[in-house]
Amino acid sequence: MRRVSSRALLAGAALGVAASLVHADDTKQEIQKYQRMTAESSPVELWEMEGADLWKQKRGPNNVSLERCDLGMGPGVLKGAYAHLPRYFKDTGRVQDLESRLVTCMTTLQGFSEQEATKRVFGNADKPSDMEYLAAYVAGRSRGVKMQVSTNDPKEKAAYEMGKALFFYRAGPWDFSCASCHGTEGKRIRMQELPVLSSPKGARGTYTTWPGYRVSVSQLKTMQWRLNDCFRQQRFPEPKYVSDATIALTMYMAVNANGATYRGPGTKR
Amino acid sequence: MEVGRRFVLRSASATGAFAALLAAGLLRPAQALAATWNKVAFGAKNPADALKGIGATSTAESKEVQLDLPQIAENGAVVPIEVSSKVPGTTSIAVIIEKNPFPLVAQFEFMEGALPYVKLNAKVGESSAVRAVADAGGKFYSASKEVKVTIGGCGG
Amino acid sequence: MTKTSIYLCLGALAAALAAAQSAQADPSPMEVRALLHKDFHAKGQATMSRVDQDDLQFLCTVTHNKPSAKRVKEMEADQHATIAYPADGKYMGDWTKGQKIAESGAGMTWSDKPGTPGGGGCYNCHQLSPKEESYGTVGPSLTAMGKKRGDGLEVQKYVYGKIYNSKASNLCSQMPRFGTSGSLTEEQIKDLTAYLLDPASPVNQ
Amino acid sequence: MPGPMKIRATAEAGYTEIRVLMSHPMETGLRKGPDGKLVPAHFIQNITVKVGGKTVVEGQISQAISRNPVFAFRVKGGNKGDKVEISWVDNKGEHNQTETAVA
Repeated sequence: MRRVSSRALLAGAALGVAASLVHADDTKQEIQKYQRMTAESSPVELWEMEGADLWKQKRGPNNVSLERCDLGMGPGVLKGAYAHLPRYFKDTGRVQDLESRLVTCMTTLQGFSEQEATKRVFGNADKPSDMEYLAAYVAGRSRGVKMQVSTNDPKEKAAYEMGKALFFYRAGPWDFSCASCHGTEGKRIRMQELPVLSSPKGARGTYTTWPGYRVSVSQLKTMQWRLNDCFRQQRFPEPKYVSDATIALTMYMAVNANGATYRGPGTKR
Repeated sequence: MEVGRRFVLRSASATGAFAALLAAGLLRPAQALAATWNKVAFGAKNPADALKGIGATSTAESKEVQLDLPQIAENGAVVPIEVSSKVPGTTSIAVIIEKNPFPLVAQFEFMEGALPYVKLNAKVGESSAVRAVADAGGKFYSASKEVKVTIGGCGG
Repeated sequence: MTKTSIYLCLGALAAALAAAQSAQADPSPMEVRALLHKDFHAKGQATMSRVDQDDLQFLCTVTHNKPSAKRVKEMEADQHATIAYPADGKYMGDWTKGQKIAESGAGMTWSDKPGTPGGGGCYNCHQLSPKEESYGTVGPSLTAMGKKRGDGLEVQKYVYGKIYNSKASNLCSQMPRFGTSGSLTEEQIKDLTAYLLDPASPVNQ
Repeated sequence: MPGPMKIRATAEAGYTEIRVLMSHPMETGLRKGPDGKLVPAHFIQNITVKVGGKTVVEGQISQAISRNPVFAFRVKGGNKGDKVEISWVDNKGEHNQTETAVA
């Protein structure tokens, strides 16, 4: 009797589990549908358009455009440049990501001071920043290009290793590292299944869609912003814009995404 | 693929450009345009009044009105909604989000070979039924689906 | 929270050296910390001391969250000692307040106003009330916790302690030490305990 | 101030798919700004789509359309090179228009 009832209980429990699994699957499917539909009807291309204008505009004390900016593939070459960043640049002696390199071009070509070039890098919905427009434009010129970020140069390799160490470094009042939210496969934070950026699968899916238009704020956000806001939520102090630490983390994620086709700028919740 | 440019109001000669547009037949006079915005329907605060506002005193549920949207929205600021009507003679489609403060979101009229189809992004304040209403010769057909707006992200 | 100390250096140096030897290219946590000090700046309540690891954070980082059993035992005892149980012996507060704390993910960031009560962000990682569909799965589901475990004093004390310092029973847990780090007040932790255990709480419906 | 606008018109089997992107704040009038005051309503009210000079879609929309609106429409037939024009007017009388050719 006792055995029967416990078996019945078990069966009931198993049914319950099955039902909730089906439900979880539906939820996942509907969220994927949401993501697909918002991406299909995204206004993100408007940022690329504005960026194209800005790229060609004569600006700064030198009154020149950015059209001769060398993003690593030679002066003015945009096609595929983003898919090869970050990379080591001889002229600056640094490993640089897209935003860092754009600052370099604004200072060396256009004659802005570094302070001027980085005065307003994160915009808002009413007034996006020049950097956001430019990042969207340049990144978009790598659409369809395979991610191929090199670690051949010792400085590139060192940036990658530092990025990896930073990714797993736990600190702050909540003991968080990047991996606290982006380190376990198949886990959700609230409704979001956050990508595991230390694995090729997670990094490929995510890195190739940044920068991205966030529907929640109607703004295009850059990778530097993404890292900044992650550190905020990690309860850390603030990373300096285009600092070695942020570029190292970007390097780590970009290398993990190698081999995947770049499909951004993307659309995010 | 052509690229549109911001214009008119950014330039000093806004009035001139506006006149040129009118002359080109691209825009009708502002007053006429304002008159074509259905204040009563868009100002309605409940779905029934919104329907009344567009002349739909009675609607029939119909499978011929096809409504596609995600059942879960990660963010209510953008909920993609796709509607098409297979009801013969459909001349307009309206979208109503029942729990929004002003439920009527849009109404489109189709003519000259336009298919009764529209895709748009709407703000949805809270989990709600979304209703699509097709007008075919003064008869109204509708379909509805629920969308659940969830809380996302780790932030505050 | 105790900050990096001589104790840390003595206790974990061996582990750091071992880690450094196993993968030569790996920068040590000390190098990471130096870079963070160079490339970060204090903002709002987020001071630069936050990038310095305490002994637990250091150990969990260098061992990839898998410290030796011996170290776990020692350090869990240290963590347990940080738990300040309520002087009045009451562990349960108001579950309705607890619900708000569980739902809020605010607190302790550079954009949060210092001194304003933060949240526990519980739903980020746990399922609690079966009615809330937007829940995380990083931590175990806590739905019907009171129903399953009862709301006896021992269970109350356990739950209070777990929220206060999760590391006392799971050293490298991803869950913050809400009491030890000063993120939640005694009253807030009592409210959360009630939210989990009170028979009237939605968690147990 | 109207920002950029973009149309993509593609010939599909039997119809032309028209997709338009618009920059617009689509303020509801119900949202509080940083100063705590309500931000005045500012939203597109009318949209007109023309193909080959003929009006094919007339739309009226509310403040509940998402910021930076995106719409898709379909028109029977259509040939490569046909002119597609889209214009909008908002509640403040601001307006914008752009055109493209079916690709």
